[in-house]
Amino acid sequence: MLVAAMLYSVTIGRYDVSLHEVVSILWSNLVPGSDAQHSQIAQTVVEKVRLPRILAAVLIGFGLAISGAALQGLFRNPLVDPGIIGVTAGAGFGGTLAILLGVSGYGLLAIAFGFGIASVVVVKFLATVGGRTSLLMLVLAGVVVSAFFAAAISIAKLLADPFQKLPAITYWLMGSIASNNYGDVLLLAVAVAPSALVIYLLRYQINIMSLGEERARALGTPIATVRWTILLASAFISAGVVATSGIIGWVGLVMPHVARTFVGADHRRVLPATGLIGAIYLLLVDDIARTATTAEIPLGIITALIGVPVFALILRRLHSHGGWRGD
Amino acid sequence: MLVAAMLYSVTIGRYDVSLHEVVSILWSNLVPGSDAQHSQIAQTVVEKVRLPRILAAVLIGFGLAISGAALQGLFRNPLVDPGIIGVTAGAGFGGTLAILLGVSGYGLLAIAFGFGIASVVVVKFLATVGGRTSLLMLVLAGVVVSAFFAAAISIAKLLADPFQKLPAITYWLMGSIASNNYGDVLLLAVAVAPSALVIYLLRYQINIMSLGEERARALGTPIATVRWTILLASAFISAGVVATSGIIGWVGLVMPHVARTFVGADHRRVLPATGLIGAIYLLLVDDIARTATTAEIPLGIITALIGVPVFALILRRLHSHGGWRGD
Amino acid sequence: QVEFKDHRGKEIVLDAPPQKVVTIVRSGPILYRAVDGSADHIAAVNQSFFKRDYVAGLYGELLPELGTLTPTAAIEGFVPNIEAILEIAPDAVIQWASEGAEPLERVGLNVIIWDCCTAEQRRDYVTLTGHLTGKEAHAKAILDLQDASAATMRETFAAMPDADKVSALYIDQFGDQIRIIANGSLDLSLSGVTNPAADDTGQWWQTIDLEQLFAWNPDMILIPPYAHDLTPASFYGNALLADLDAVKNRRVYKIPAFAGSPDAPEIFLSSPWLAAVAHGADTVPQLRGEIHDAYAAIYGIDLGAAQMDSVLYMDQNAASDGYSAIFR
Amino acid sequence: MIEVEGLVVSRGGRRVIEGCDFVVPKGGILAVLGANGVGKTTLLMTLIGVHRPDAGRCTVGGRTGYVPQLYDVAFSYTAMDIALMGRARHVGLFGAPRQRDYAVVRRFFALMGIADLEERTFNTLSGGQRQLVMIAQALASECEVLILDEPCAALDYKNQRIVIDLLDRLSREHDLTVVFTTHAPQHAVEIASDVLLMYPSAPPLGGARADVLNAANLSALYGVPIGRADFVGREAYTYAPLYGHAGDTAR
Amino acid sequence: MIEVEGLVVSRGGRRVIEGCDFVVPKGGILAVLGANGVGKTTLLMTLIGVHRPDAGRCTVGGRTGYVPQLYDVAFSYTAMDIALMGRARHVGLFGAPRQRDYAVVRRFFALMGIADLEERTFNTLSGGQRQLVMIAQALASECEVLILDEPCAALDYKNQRIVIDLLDRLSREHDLTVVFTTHAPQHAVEIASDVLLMYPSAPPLGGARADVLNAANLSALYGVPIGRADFVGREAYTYAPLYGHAGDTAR
Ligand SMILES: Nc1ncnc2c1ncn2[C@@H]1O[C@H](COP(=O)(O)OP(=O)(O)OP(=O)(O)O)[C@@H](O)[C@H]1O
Ligand SMILES: Nc1ncnc2c1ncn2[C@@H]1O[C@H](COP(=O)(O)OP(=O)(O)OP(=O)(O)O)[C@@H](O)[C@H]1O
Ligand SMILES: [Mg+2]
Ligand SMILES: [Mg+2]
Repeated sequence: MLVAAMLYSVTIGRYDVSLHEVVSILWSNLVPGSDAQHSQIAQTVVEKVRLPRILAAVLIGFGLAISGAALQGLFRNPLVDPGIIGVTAGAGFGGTLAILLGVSGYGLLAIAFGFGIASVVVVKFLATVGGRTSLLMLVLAGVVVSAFFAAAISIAKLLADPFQKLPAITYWLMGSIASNNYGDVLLLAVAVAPSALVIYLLRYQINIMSLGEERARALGTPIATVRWTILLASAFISAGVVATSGIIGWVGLVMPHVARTFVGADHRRVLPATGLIGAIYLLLVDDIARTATTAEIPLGIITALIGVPVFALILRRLHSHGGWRGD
Repeated sequence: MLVAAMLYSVTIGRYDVSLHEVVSILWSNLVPGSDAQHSQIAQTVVEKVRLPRILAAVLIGFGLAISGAALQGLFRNPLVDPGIIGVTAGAGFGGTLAILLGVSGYGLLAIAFGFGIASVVVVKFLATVGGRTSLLMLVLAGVVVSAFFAAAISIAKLLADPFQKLPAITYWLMGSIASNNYGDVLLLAVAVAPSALVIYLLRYQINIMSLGEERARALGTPIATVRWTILLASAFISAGVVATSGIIGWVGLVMPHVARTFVGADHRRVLPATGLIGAIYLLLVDDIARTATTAEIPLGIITALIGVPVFALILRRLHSHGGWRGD
Repeated sequence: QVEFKDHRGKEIVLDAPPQKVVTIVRSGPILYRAVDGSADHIAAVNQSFFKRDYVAGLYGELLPELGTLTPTAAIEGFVPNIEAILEIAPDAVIQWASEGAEPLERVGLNVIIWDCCTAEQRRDYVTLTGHLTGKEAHAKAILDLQDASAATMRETFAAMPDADKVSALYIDQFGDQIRIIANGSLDLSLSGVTNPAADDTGQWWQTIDLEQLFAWNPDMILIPPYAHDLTPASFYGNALLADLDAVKNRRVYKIPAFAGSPDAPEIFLSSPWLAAVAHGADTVPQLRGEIHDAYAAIYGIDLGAAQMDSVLYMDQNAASDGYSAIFR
Repeated sequence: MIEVEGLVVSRGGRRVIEGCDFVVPKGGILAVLGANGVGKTTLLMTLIGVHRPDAGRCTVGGRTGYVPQLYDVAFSYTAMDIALMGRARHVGLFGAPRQRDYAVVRRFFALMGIADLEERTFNTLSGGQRQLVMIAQALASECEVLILDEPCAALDYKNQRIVIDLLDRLSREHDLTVVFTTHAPQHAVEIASDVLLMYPSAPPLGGARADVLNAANLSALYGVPIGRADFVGREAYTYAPLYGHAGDTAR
Repeated sequence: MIEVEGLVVSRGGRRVIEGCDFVVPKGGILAVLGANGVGKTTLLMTLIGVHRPDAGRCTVGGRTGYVPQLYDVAFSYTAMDIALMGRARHVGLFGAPRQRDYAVVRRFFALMGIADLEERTFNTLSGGQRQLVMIAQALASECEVLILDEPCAALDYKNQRIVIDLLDRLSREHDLTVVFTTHAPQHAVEIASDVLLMYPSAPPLGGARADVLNAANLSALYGVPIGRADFVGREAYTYAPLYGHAGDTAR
């Protein structure tokens, strides 16, 4: 289903490329020297513009949704999203700073990514009192660090020149994969794929962690290891996403709930389901972003505008509480 | 302490007014005809500029903190803040729309306030399935509605002309009480004072609600009444705050935790304590905003920048979990 | 005695042209400098004024007095820093309509409201400043200059059939995002040009993706002068864009420095310049002279040849089709 | 008093209670006995109005108090805070507990021997201590009908005695109507006026204690042999410790 | 096997356990008895390493399993999901349960007579059913030392029998070392090899069951008269139902 959605996505966009041409373009990559049935521009559009952003959408949707589900399980709180640990705001600030300093391309990626990871380290430091880390402290530290970086972003915006850098920062922060190139996709893949895999491998441990710290300890789970592995993996995903594509909210918070209404609470099923749903969702949203108007609407906007009615419907339809204890 | 802080606040600002002059100004208001020991401009500064914003800061800090504490109790979730029920984003969108349409003054207040209240109604509608409202549904509906309005705000920003309205919208959303006049203070007072009073009066019911719905029902509490009263009161506070002063985050989320580290979990003590702490905090933050640099920094920024280190310290110092069950 | 109505229709009455003016409108200082002939009476401006090109680069050299203005008038954006302004005790404050006269009027200041952003309102800025400074004649001279230029251009291009018009896309960011100006303030019909991105939303900027650029495939690409990071060369050097007509035909141009702000009184020079790059120098002979005279008439500046080259970005545009020839 | 007639209750789509009838007079004490998962808690929750019955009538005359089986709170309230919440009906929507309310709670704390726990944080109490506080909360509500789910499950012998005696006394002296579930028939023997035996797939058997509570009925109810022992001159039921003898499924 | 020597444990600044010594040999069963709030749960939590002792040594030889007193989960897992989590040590950090793990859980579900609960959502189970599932979780971990906090508190007579018998059998046949707390001395009588009596302000008294468990000690322990009854040819302890007689503080 994901593959079908991806294939379909390749054929649509502002520049008309027929299905026939798309097949010809993809084919010519597999079989070098096969004669081309397509224009040069079509090839550029498909290979250099559409494919990277389709891959980016899938990776981002998958990564954010899976890390959201893992964190909600870990923190046993339905309001947790990948931004909770401060990475999103940290990486957002890094990116803002980079734009402000006139750095772009790989420099921007590196700075954003670095700040994202640094902010988790700060969160860990803040939350650890006397060698122990309570979940509440962790969450509050995340909130604190996020607020701090959000304020720092605002200051950076105040300092930015209002015609060039401010709009660039604003737009970048709203989330867009319009200009993603293969370099971005590579960074995304490196950030998301191993992290998502690690999170998936820890699926059963997440089940156990969701019973609470004391119970998990009694069952013999290496709590600290599991917790920090998941936090770090999520941090990598978020940092990668923000660095390449800005802040894309909502997916990581909501997709896990959607997945749970379908497959229940068990993270062995929730993680792949939410990843898939997140990927397809973001792909479709990006298709709309690409085709609806001449202007690119930032992903952050459409993802909410479309998600809201859909999600409200799903929630109301399946009014069972989908994996959370109802109270 | 609050009164002292308020008095002190009146004396500081870009324009030098001595304590002596302040007293003389305030005194001349109480005793008409007493001879003035102050310049006309000092009087203007104190009465028309400083007093309204000091009153606004106190009302906002008090209102947001108290409604945050009440909602955290109601939802039994430490991550809840007054924005959770969608009012903040709704009112924010209303204000943005007003600026976009060129409405200002009371028109803006009315539109922002109206959208804020309307969004709670939508949240209630979304969250109610078959006559019953679960807390999880309520929270998720709030998240959904907030996301929707946030997206709507972004769209409005895209459509705003970049020379005049976009900066106005951006600044307004960042939160500022710089230009608050007595009209704003009046609206704030009308929105905050009765709501805060109602919330305070419900302090014991909030204790009971925090035991969970089933237990509260068994104890004979009229759950629906209490819940919707608190939600509506919080909505009024948030709508009033956003309408007059833009989006001021952080206070409602964090001050309740600070208060709990001092007075424990009992909402009979938490509510007044958090209100007081919130009011003093916002007052001091506004003092800094007024005096720190030549250009005024939006409140939303300083509130986080200063709050972060302070809050981190408090949390680490009192590493007891301050009212929340530690886990 | 100064008496006039501002944009909200409020009667402004002052005993004399103000000695101290605070402008919270970002383009206020440049207009005031142009009409008043000096910056001596500008007591304070808002900080974001300094983020415009008027205090750096070429303009910093031409109008150095603007670089030393007091920046305390406003909080970021246009929110007045009321106590700081009271300290200055100005005779008048210029403010945007969207921000309103509050709280300035509450504390007894004279507030002149400017509204934004129709062409008519932009003309009014000059007139209003003329009334305020008492330099009404100079204000009228500036407007006459603009009108005369526009009339000439209209005469040349009014009858041009749509098919002969050249499509030009304004791109002011090309990096992590591609941002274009969809609905700018310049009347392109005066130059025989169309903007493929124009629509009826009134949205100034749009961010588009590469596909859309290919789909439009404009005849020319124009880079606004404030887009410091972008030069025609950055387009010519980008392999992704090699198939675009504007790139193939070397028709990417940096717009001259006089188009720095749509409010600036010399912005009208953009029309003849654009006509020249779109349809050749023949359509607008004597452009260098016209530019020189405009700066002299508006600001009293005598542009030297090197300064003129800077205004026209001769160096950056050197690689573009015919530019050197047109503007020699 | 409580009247239940033809009560049918479902949970999660399955019939849990099917045709239950009984009456508890004002001041009476009903003990509900039955195997795990037979529907005792469900019955109590229906009485207090948390579950809606599919059919039948269920009338509870007077204010009810309820003591749950498991308990845990999200905030660190003190034991006093928790018990004070029992005063909800007396305090009024906009009020807060006053001296009188504190006094009522303190009286019950004293009666139950937990006066020293007053200031303690509820979540740091031991299981038994929490159960006592929850019982105090229900008693503090000065309800007319008290419903308790396994009130003695976490209590030691002495505290069991205190609670059982207190219930007995309140029913006799203050006409408190009591319904409680228990897995120890002994508690029913001591204070119940009426007994309800609940079966997995048959309507419950209710009646006066003397008629219903006997070794044969209990053995049938639990599916293990229960014998009657005389102890210090009173009847006592205990199950036969047959381990090692009976044919348990082999491992 | 378990060795505890001079153990001192504090909770919230107060000494709860003071100078506790005992040894449970491999395959032994220790019953911990004591009044509410005396520190039983605290002792067990110290054994599994949740609380750190102030002083003394506490060695537990072998993998431990733990069954808590109260239990509740935030997600709606099935009973099978919950019990499967007991397999944590066998599954490995990056693994997930496989057929074998399911088989182990199913075997214990069958032994405990709760095979039909497998697919049920844990939070919809009755109190007793949850307790059985939690015991199954601990057993599924195939631990060498099993620590249970009031495992039978929510169980009916039949299920008590099943659990008690199972513990006994596992200790005899598989050398499982068991420590459990209980408020029913009867359970100790039936299977304990050793007994630890915990007192509020004196060091605990531990030893072989026959030496420690008698009517005098129990009466002192609970502060109520406990008598020994012979029942079906076996010893049984029950407390004297003295209500109405003793001098309770007046209401
Ligand atoms: N929400 C639900 N969905 C499905 N079944 C449920 C639900 N709630 C309870 N049940 C089932 O209903 C039956 C009755 O449960 P109840 O809690 O009333 O038992 P009980 O008699 O109190 O048992 P115990 O002695 O173990 O406390 C049980 O079999 C339980 O599994
Ligand atoms: N965090 C804490 N702070 C202060 N006191 C505590 C804390 N935790 C437990 N206690 C106290 O320690 C004592 C021992 O508690 P524990 O739970 O071990 O008792 P227990 O013997 O298991 O009782 P029960 O039979 O009621 O389960 C109790 O008096 C309890 O109130
Ligand atoms: Mg039950
Ligand atoms: Mg215990």
